[in-house]
Amino acid sequence: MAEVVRLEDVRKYFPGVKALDGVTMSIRSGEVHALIGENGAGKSTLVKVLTGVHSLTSGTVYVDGAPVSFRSPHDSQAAGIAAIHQEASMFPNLTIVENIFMGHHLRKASGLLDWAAMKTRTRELCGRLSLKISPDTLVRDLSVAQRHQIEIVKALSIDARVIIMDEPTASLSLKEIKELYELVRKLREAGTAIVFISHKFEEIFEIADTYTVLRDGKYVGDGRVGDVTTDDLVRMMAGAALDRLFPERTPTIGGIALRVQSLRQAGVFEDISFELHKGEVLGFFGLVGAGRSELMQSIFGVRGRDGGSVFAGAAELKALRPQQAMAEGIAFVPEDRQEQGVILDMSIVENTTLASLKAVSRFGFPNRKTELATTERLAKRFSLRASSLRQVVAALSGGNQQKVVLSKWLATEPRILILDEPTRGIDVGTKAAVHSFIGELADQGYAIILVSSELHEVLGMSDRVLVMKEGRLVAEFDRDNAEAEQVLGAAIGATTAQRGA
Amino acid sequence: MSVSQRLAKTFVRWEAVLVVLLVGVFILNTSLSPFFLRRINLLNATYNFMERAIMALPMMLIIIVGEIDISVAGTIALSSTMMGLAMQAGASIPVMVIVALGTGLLAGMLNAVIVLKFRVPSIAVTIGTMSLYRGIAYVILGNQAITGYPRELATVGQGVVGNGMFPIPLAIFIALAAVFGVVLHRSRLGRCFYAIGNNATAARFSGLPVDRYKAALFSLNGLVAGFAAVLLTSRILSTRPNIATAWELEVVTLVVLGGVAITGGKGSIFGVILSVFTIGYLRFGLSLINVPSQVIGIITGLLLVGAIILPGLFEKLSNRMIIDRQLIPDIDSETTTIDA
Amino acid sequence: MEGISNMKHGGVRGTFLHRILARREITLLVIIVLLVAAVGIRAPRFLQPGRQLSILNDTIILLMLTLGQLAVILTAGIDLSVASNLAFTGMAVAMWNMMMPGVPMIVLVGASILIGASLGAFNGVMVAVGKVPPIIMTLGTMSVYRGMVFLISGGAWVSAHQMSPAFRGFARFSFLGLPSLVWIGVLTTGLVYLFLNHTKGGRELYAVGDNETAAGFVGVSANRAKIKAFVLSGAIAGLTGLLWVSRYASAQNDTAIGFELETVAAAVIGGVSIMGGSGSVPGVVLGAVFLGIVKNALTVIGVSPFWQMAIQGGVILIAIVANTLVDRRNQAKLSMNGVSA
Amino acid sequence: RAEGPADDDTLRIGLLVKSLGNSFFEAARDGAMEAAAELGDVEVIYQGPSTPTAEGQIEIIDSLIAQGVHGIAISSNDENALVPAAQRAQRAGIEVISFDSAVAADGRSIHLAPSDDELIGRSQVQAIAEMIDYEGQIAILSASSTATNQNAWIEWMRTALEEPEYANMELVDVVYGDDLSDQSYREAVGLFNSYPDLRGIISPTTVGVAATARAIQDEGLVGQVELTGLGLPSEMSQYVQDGVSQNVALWNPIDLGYAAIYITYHLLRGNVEAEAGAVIPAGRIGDIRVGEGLVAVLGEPFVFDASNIAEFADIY
Ligand SMILES: Nc1ncnc2c1ncn2[C@@H]1O[C@H](COP(=O)(O)OP(=O)(O)OP(=O)(O)O)[C@@H](O)[C@H]1O
Ligand SMILES: Nc1ncnc2c1ncn2[C@@H]1O[C@H](COP(=O)(O)OP(=O)(O)OP(=O)(O)O)[C@@H](O)[C@H]1O
Ligand SMILES: [Mg+2]
Ligand SMILES: [Mg+2]
Repeated sequence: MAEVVRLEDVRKYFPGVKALDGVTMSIRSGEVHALIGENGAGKSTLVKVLTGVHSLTSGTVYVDGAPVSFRSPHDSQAAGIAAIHQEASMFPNLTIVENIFMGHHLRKASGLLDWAAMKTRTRELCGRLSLKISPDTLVRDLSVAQRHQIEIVKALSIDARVIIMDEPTASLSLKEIKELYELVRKLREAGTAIVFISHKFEEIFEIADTYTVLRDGKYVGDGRVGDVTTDDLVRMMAGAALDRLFPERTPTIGGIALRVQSLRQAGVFEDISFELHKGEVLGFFGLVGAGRSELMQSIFGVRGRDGGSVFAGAAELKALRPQQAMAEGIAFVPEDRQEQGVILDMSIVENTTLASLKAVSRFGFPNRKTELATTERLAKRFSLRASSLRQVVAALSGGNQQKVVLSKWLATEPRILILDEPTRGIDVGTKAAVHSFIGELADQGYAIILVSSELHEVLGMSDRVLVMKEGRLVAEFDRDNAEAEQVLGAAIGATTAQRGA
Repeated sequence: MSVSQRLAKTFVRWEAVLVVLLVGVFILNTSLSPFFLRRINLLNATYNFMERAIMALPMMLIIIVGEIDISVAGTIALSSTMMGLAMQAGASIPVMVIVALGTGLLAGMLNAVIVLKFRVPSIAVTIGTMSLYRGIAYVILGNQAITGYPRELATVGQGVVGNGMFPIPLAIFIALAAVFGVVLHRSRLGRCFYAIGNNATAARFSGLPVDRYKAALFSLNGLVAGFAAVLLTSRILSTRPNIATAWELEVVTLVVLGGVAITGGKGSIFGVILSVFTIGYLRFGLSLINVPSQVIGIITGLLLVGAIILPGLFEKLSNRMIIDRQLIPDIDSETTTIDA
Repeated sequence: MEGISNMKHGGVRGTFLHRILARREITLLVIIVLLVAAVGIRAPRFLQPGRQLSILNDTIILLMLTLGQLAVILTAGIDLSVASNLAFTGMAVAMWNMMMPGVPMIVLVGASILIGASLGAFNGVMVAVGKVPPIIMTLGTMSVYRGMVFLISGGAWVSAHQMSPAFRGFARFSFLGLPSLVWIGVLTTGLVYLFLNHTKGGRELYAVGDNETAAGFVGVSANRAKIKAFVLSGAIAGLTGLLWVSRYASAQNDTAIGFELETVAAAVIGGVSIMGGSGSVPGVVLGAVFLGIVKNALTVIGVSPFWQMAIQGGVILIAIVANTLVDRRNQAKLSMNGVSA
Repeated sequence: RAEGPADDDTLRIGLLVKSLGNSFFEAARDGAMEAAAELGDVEVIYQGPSTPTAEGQIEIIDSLIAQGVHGIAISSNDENALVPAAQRAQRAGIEVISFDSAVAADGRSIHLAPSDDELIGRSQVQAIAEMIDYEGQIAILSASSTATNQNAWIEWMRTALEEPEYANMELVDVVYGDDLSDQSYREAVGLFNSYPDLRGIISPTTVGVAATARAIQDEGLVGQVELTGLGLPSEMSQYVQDGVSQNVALWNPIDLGYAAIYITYHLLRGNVEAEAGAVIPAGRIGDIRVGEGLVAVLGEPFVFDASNIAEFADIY
């Protein structure tokens, strides 16, 4: 198959960080090329270099064998390269048409914009993905999955020969992931080159043809996916082998830690009742948009509710009082890391102690030594990768940011942990660490709710699984009889209608 | 972080720039006017900008949590009016002060309620209440002025500490600045303010009572505006509805020149203190050599803009130096601001 | 009558009626009609076409400035220097006319746009390249430009008898029954509408204000968009400077002082999001007209002058809150995550 | 009270006006400079805030104290608010007088009024009455509602209107244009709207009278609504010649500044005492008599009409 893009000894240095430090890679048409590496290995940076967002420090990019230099995203678009970035890269207040054509609007002979043509083209492209949304819909009214689909339409709209997807499935549900795979395969058949970035190995083995592994910004190896095993890849990524993904444990279930009774928020979730026991890991599975996050936010008290009650032990938790939930030992790791989890411009230390400031303070004044000690302890536990604990969190890679959020909540010494997608976007090594850590905590008698859209994770970690669909609890499985097909079946149900309207 | 980077960072610290500016202002003024560097003049000049300086303290906190209050000057006018009404009704000085503080507090609380309950951007709300508060003062006073304040009231705004020559307003400012500084930089509360200003959602998800803190800060801002009204009234011993006209933008200028990010989450008390004295003494010095007020306006305006551009240039230069040392041929300017 | 991107709720949800009611512009229109009716009952003369025209005449300058303000706010900025720019440009062209009465008006029009645009460009370049936050930059130039008026005029005014008849008559010669001021306002509104909704450059202002990172990903230069917005705002301010001094036949040092916050208020009332990325020309027109009517109505129905400021403040507050509540209803689904503290 | 200046000192006198950038005060400054040149041993420091506020004037008074001027002549934005600062100046041995717009008696020695308040009020009413044949509705368009001198004149106008000869005239409204063109213009149009039968407007403020003239012209009401007021000839010349206003009155700001310097000078040199009945020689103007309350009056307002206004338009 023909080589479309080739990178040779590409380097990208930021002040104090060598994000890319000699990467060589070959991207061929009609191939799905997996780009893998730990958090902070430089994958997203590579995407930005290829799309002209960042300029190169040194090295050469070849397109069709000729060296090119991308001064701006326009150049790379002109060369037929499109990307779906890891960060939110849409315009929420603009319509679908605009999101697709921003940067390369269609114009009439007069120079004015040709809205009719753009709408027609949008409908046509959406048709190719069998999407039925009005082109005039504002993106802020779309679901997460729909937004991803629009991003792909956007890539199609410039007739891209290379489409780069930076963790496209991180916030998609299984059904949508399947649809995405279909689409990727279709594109591959049409001769498009796909670069696929993911931390999920099942995914890589299912969809990718070739791979390149990065470590610390350096090229480590490449080859055909068929020739390697998970263990090989993990060894290349981390420089060492990984024991296992899910910890072995023998749960001892204790008394009731959390009781939710007929909790409801109109149009979001209805009639939710369940109990959580000490020492238990309770998995929550469902499709994206099933309302799990909203439910957890309501339990924790950062979202209102229209009825029902929540008890932690004997105490009833009131709506919109997270302080009360925290006083009862509840910790909540939210799903949206950048929006809800970290304070990007504050240091690792300040982020880590934010939820437990009282504990590290005397007379209302935080003690810097205590803070540093607490942070150091937690950073070690999660093997946080940072040049200094005084570094701002914004300078960390996504996965390392997630570790900071976990540290923050662990510092509150909780008894009940609500984890909403705790391993989203983090690499295998860290994922395993998080898993074993969840296991440890449960064994110590903590009560844990694990919300995850990754079926393997839910099944591998949970003592009991609750399935939500369209805002309601629809099924419950014990560890012993939780089979993948049944759990998934319950989540999808007979109808697969979208919540909303 | 390398040593050179650390050095560069310290060097371009905003406060460092302001210290340079302040020293520059002193040198310039001293060379231009023989009257500038007299202790009595330096002290007396402060009477004229202490109300605004004091207002800059709570405004700093409001801006750090990502909000703004444009209604302060209107609040001062209203508080002074109420204070005058109290005086006319025969109230004693302490009662007058309480009335002024209470009026300011209520005005601040109304701002808080509208901003937080209806979730309207505070700049929009306080543009409205700016007219509302001053408008109420006009409704009450019409074309009348309130005069005849007791002479003793003058002590607060015009007096000196003990028998010396240290102005009472200046002493109050220093004391308040110390309190605000400790709260902002050393206390748990201050840490929370920074967190809220940087990312209010994440702060709320971390269990911080974001709305309660913001409400408290708007109320505090009103309360301090009430206090500034007491100082101003005591200084001029009369009240008209148009007092403190256009002070809102002057107070905001003090805060942002002090290095407080208008987008919230960044800034220090030292910066604000330095900016208060830089602007105050710059204006005083220039008026000593009788530069027309409009030209003083031009100079302070340029100072504001220059003080922001220069450190940015320094930073870019020093980053370039660091990169050069690492033998990197090219650096992308857009991405170097990650820790700015 | 408006561009595709402003079809806020043209999406999947809601009945037709619901969609109509949910439009901010409609809410504002209803408020305006109610206001006019209420004032009309109190003072029937207010409803005569002639009076409406004079209100329009009085609102045009605010409207034009707010359109410039819209462009800047769309990019998540703010321009507090518009009034000072207006005063400076007005003084500059008035002095030119005073010294060389023979220079044709068309040259002065061009000059006013050019001078205003340069002052705007200075703001824009410093904001874009110098990375000065817009509110600080324009807070600075607000006093700088205002001070420059004093510098060039030496503190003196240019008054009617020093202006050529063409200059004095420029803002009010009548064409098809409407004064030129109104025509220029309508033309400007149309051009800004065309720019914002039907050109690439205009749409990029929305993109940059909505999500600057994403704009970078698709090759939209945030810097260029910001400079464009400030230049537009400056050019309009310059043109209104000429119109202002011609209309009042007097160029003074404190021309339009304090007007900058009024333009922000009109924009916010018109539904422009102060956070950038959202706002429409029709909204701004209604916002400015609303403020204009309030100001005029108060003088017409004989409200005591001492009540005017308070009432204005109260009405601005009510309009802003009402506007937000309507929008809230639309966003109710997105609930607390988005709108929270 | 500290010692006065020595005989051989050059006297430094601050001329503190309401705001810089106002043609009226620019003219007063010219007069002050003229007086200084005549006297020889006087240096005039012309200062004012950029916007007309009392706070800005206080700041300048403090700077004048710090630089040790000998005298200050003030046209005040707020008669009471300036008193504490003016007293500080007096305690520092500085001679403080006010001109044009007074500082309250506690804060100055002599006040030089441009004219007599009563005289101004009455002559304005008389002027408009003649224009409208003593019959019909009239209104007043003032500057800011807090301006002391404006309010005094308006009170006298009300008093005058009680007289039998004005029985057929009705004062329907007093509005305020804040000395801003657009605001004054809008208020004028508001008056036309509210009072369709309005016959005349008195606008005793330079900005207001010019803006009102413009509004009358724009609305096509020339001849229907008459206008008089206190206006600068340079500002009003066009409108008087166009017939929008038959006449406006004003004193001469140049003389005002000129006399203010003379008065301060003689007080400083000890040539006269600040007391009622004192007579102060003021160069080309002649003698100025200090009256009750230490108020000296410059003279009668001068009336500008089509026959003479062009001639003054180039002067102030
Ligand atoms: N703009 C920037 N300025 C400075 N450093 C940066 C910048 N962007 C990325 N980095 C650093 O470059 C390195 C690579 O980051 P990158 O985002 O490419 O990692 P990644 O492989 O995509 O990780 P993840 O799997 O967590 O998304 C990290 O150490 C990161 O902190
Ligand atoms: N129909 C829809 N219209 C608009 N937004 C939607 C819709 N469905 C879901 N969303 C948004 O998508 C996001 C994910 O939905 P939600 O949090 O309810 O699902 P979840 O079950 O928690 O899934 P996950 O945790 O996997 O994201 C939420 O921010 C929600 O507001
Ligand atoms: Mg990444
Ligand atoms: Mg979720």
